Amino acid sequence: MDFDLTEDRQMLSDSLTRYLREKYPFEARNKAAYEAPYHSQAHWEALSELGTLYALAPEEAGGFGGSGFDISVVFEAMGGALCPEPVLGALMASRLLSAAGVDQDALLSGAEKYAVATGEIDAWYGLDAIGTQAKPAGDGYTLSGRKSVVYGGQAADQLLVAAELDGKVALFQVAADAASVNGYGMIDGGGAAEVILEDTPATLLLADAAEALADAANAGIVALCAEAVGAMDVLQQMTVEYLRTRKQFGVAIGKFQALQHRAVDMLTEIEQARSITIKAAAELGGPEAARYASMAKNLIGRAGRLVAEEAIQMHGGIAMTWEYPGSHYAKRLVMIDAQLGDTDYHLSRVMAA
Amino acid sequence: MDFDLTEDRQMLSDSLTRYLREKYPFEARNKAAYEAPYHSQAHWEALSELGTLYALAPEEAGGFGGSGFDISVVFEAMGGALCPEPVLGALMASRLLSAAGVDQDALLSGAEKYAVATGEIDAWYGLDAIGTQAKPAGDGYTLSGRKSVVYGGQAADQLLVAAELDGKVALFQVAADAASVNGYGMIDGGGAAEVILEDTPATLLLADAAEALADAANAGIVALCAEAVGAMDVLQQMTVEYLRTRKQFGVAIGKFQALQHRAVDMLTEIEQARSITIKAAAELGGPEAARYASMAKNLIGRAGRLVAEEAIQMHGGIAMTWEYPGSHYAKRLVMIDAQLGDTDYHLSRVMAA
Amino acid sequence: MDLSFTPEEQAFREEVRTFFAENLPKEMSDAVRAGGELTKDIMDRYHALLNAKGWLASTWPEEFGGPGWSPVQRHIFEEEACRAYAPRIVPFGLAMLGPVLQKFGTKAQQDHYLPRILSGEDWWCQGYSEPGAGSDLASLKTRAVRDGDHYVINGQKTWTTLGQHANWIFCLVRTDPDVKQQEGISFLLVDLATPGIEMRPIKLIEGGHEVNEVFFTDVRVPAENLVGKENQGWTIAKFLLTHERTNIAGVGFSMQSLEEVKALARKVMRNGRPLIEDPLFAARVAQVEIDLEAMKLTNLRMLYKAQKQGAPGPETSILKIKGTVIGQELKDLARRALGPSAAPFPGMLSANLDPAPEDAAHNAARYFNNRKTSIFGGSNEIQRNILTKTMLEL
Amino acid sequence: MDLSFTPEEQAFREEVRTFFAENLPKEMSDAVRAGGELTKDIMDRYHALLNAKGWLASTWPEEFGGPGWSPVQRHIFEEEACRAYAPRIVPFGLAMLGPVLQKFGTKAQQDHYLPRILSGEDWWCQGYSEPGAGSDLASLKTRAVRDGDHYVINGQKTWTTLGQHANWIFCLVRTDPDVKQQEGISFLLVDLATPGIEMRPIKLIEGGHEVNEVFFTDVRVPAENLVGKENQGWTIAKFLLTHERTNIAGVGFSMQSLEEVKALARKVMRNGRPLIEDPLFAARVAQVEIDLEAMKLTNLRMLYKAQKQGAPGPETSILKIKGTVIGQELKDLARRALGPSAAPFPGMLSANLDPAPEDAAHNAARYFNNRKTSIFGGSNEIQRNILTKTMLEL
Repeated sequence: MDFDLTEDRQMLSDSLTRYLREKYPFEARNKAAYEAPYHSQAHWEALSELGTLYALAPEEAGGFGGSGFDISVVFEAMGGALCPEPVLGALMASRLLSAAGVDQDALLSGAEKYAVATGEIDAWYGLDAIGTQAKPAGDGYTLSGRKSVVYGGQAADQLLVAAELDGKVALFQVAADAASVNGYGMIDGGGAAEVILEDTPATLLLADAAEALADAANAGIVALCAEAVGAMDVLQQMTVEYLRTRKQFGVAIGKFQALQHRAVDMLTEIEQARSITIKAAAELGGPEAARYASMAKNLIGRAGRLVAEEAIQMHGGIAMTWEYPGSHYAKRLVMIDAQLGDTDYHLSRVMAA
Repeated sequence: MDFDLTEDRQMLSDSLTRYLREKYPFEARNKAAYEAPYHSQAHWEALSELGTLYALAPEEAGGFGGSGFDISVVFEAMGGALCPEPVLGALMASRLLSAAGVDQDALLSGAEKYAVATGEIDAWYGLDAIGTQAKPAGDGYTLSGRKSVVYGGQAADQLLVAAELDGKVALFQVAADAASVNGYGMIDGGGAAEVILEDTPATLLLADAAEALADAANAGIVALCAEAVGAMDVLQQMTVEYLRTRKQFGVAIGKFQALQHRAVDMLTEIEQARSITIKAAAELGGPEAARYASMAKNLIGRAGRLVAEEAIQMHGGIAMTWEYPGSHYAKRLVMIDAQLGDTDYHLSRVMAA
Repeated sequence: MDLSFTPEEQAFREEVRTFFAENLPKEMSDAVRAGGELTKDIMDRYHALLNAKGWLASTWPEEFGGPGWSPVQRHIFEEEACRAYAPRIVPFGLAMLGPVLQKFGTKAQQDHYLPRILSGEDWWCQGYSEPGAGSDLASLKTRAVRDGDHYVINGQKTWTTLGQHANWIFCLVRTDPDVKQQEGISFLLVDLATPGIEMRPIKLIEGGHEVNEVFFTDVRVPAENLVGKENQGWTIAKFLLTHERTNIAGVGFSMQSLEEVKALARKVMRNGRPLIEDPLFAARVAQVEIDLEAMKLTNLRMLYKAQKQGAPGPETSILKIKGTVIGQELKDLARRALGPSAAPFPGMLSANLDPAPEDAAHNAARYFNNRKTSIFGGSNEIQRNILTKTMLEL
Repeated sequence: MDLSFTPEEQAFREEVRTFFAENLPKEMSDAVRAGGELTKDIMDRYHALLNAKGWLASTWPEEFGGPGWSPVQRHIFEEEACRAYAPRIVPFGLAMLGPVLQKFGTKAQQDHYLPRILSGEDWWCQGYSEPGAGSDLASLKTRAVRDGDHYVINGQKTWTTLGQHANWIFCLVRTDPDVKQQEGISFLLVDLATPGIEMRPIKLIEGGHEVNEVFFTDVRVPAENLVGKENQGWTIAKFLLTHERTNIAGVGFSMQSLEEVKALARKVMRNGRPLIEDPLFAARVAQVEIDLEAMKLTNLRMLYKAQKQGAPGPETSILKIKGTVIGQELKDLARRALGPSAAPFPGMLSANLDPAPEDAAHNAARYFNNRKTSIFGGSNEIQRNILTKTMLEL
């Protein structure tokens, strides 16, 4: 049993954290997060050069990491800075390309940005009701359908698309400029796209992609949970600092016991969130990966909302403003619940198991 | 719109409350509640003489009340004193006898005690899975089956039993001494019985009793909700009084803001519980009775647990003792949830509507 | 004990319902349904519509141009307005300043200002909170110094809602710094066109412009703009804060939200079935529906008590706490129901591209914006402190 | 980062599991499963069983007869003991007094008392709390006055768990009333056979006899029974309260409860179907299962930290708070699952008449009894105060 980071991971964590703090401070983050193309190409390249993407893939795929703990280290650092770069798409695409046995040098170097397009308006979280259809066409295939809220889609060069083929969910690669990609910004920063496919040419990667997509989702969930933990830590610190300094009725509001106890309850849930994320990271790739991913995403959904709402409430009006960084942390923590399955979706999966 | 009690109901409330406080104080209550026959015949008779039972039935049935507000007045007073007398069975039986058009003088005078036996081990709350069977036998019927946790059954002279007849749920009257009635005490005081029926002679009251049983259950739910409101008021008052007087670290613990705010949240939920009980009482007998009864029982289940647990926690050890009356209020408030459908059962009914 | 409304009240409800059905322009109710910020034009025209009917100033006595409604009638009006998806009445002139002038103002002030509120000529905003004085309002620092027949104001106000539309502001200012905090405060009316005033927008968490900061630099205000006596402002402030609390539970708005959530949950799909068939989501909806049903009664009970006693009591803090919690829970469900389609920044996508159903594109923004309700108007923590003192006597 | 146990630890787990499988009498595990109070006989025999194996005093160093386990080994032992439905080890002598004597006792005290704890010759109970000194332990009033080579004790202790089985009690007493509260307290060992001591049962909410009051009237205790120095008792008290907190989260017991709840929900019927198929109940179970899964890791993380630092830190208060909440939630589910069959007073009905399944008849009693866990050992409010000071530094 060892709950310390390895030296390599600690170095990665430190260098990422330092970069984000020094080179990508909050004003720059907000500019990138809320103005098209909803990320910063320069920061994307710099983060790539730091090895961020290589850390997400195992050696056999050309990376130097790829375990659950490599993923959580990267995303916890990103969460602490609310980094809007589309690294989640790269992670999930890397898992899928590995499963397909396809070279991913361009992905890991950051030269090409990938987004994973599975969700549809009537099929957000599962694969059962996917409506996008694949048809053979010449040597390859064409796809028709609509993929909704494709995170990172607004900036992607390549899209990995789940579509039905011969009664199974298959995985295809589509060049972003071959599809109708309608990008937009998100309320919590970063971007996504509505992707309209109409007989769009596509390359088949996996004819039966259910398992690979499940693995990619599990990895994505570990990433989102770690991101949330990073964000919760920062928001908790901001809140405690505010409690120490803000005065009402002549005393620091942190002296009011009702607020103290609620701040302790936040702390407790954050520790629980950290724990379940560690567990999900440890199980990633194993037979119980989906179960622990679901547990983690459920707990993160609850804890994220609690921390966001309590942080706003204890700050009072200031945390209701765009100018105060805490408000953006709160938004991210609430909205992260809707990515890759929300609290209730994952609770249902745990119930069914 | 008028939220005041009528003069008659106010008088009934006052006389009941005064009787229970002066003649049936807590030591007497505990003795009656926890020693066989788990109520007090003398107090039963005295309460009957006060008109308690007549208040539960309408004039056409020989009573002088019978509306939802008559019921809630009686049971709120009983809840405030944790009165263990089997009045609930009388109320529900009175509704059923009215539906059957049967004379109920012996019930309303208190001369005969009634219990309503619907629940079974595999069918606690609904009527769908009732296993007790009725068979014609001579001029009448016999019943076979087991009725479980029949509240007040340990003291009853007459049992009204739900049993299957010709594919419908029918209602029968059984003389208690004709059945195997195994009485016992309850963890929150009062008594119940396991009733074993083996070709037990019975009189048919209603061949299709579903509607009458639903009405009796709705009335019973109004009663239980009002009882809980009465008990919550007292437990809240005890808690606030304790917060005022108990000192730790040199100050009254009621000066600690964390406890103050939790006591306010108790107060808030009690007001909500009072409101929904009024609503359920107002709708009793009408087309929406079941819906509002379910809403009330769900809210009462949640509020009762909250008030019970918070009262214990804020008192500390003292409320963990048998000697302290508050512990018995807490027990009643928790256990009342299991009578006539619990929080989840009634939430499901509201969801289904 | 009788929960029914009188025949007169029922008839009044019918009258209000008919009025909205016949007179509320569809573009107004559509704008309310869509959930974004309303334009000043819509709010102005809605006020004019009600004013023409004599229903604009629902809390004012008839002598000042109000309809002379009982609290129950006001409650019915509010319910029906919500039911019709009418805009909210902007409260600063009508619900706040109006009653203050009626109680504390001079005849001249009443004659001058009240008709201009009704006509829409004046749009008032509120200068109460300051950056350092939120929950602890009495610690406000904005100074007003008497200089001849003027007061000279220096300082800063914040959280001034819809100040961008206003031409007048009523302010609490410190006129005596040397006495106990509460005793040195005055209530002043200030024309926003006066030199030295700067209003700056505050962008809110969801990106909207609803509130403002107001900076005062040597702003000269005629002494006749003082309401009440000098240093009597705290009395007025307390009157204003406790006067109009009948709609504090926001029951009508929550009923609106509940209806929207249910309609949405029947429309959107999850795992191949309508969301409302998901027992976990359905349970969330049913749970808050029950709480809201109870809150309706709690609200009426306290309304009844206020009507009998002539004024709302401290127990109305319960309405504020539980009412905002219920409202926020409903906004949470409206956002949650959308899944990922709640996330696009509102207004960026054309309707055919927006993954959220029509009228739901603002659901996440509304959820975030709505967090304010447990903070402003006396935070829920302040309400708990009030109840601790008044109801629990701890 | 590595969550797996070492091969040695795995082997140890196997060893413990095998030991329980082969040696724990079925009547003991049956009694634990049944959920009622355990007899003194069962507890004595269980202690003897472990003592014979050398595993009784899990926290003691080898020099005093302990097994010399690491915190991780102790954790594994606790998990396996719960898994086997072994009784709990009675902590007063083994987990509390033993470490105190080892740190603060004289050689003579260690040589005399420690072996008698292991052998079961002495059953210790605890004289800490007083009627007026609960959370505020340092305000205790029981007086001990030096009189020659004796102390004379007068006062009252309460919440003395299993005192009815004990022959000795360790007490915090006030030996100097004239100094700061914490500085006038001493730690005394008292033979319960000494004249002037009266122990009275306290009946608990669910009807059980688990705790007692102890009255001291001119009780003469030899001065050699003082542990540590006079007026040094508060140091010992704090040591004792913070020393043994590895099992504070009660993870093993909660795992046991979760298993029981799931088994029960598969067995009992609701609306014609097994309760576990009711989505609302299943959601409650899954929710607490997730929290417990997280708590397992939180527990291990803090165990790991304590092992590295040599002592548990203040963050273990998190384990107390969340651990008790999870345990209580599980007891709530176990009661809730029974519906009305939870209500009969336990022990009144023969098994064939009891409407509750076997082993579940005590579920309501256990739920009520378990409310104590968030009160005793430093209430969850006190834990929040501790975390406020230490972790949040507010």
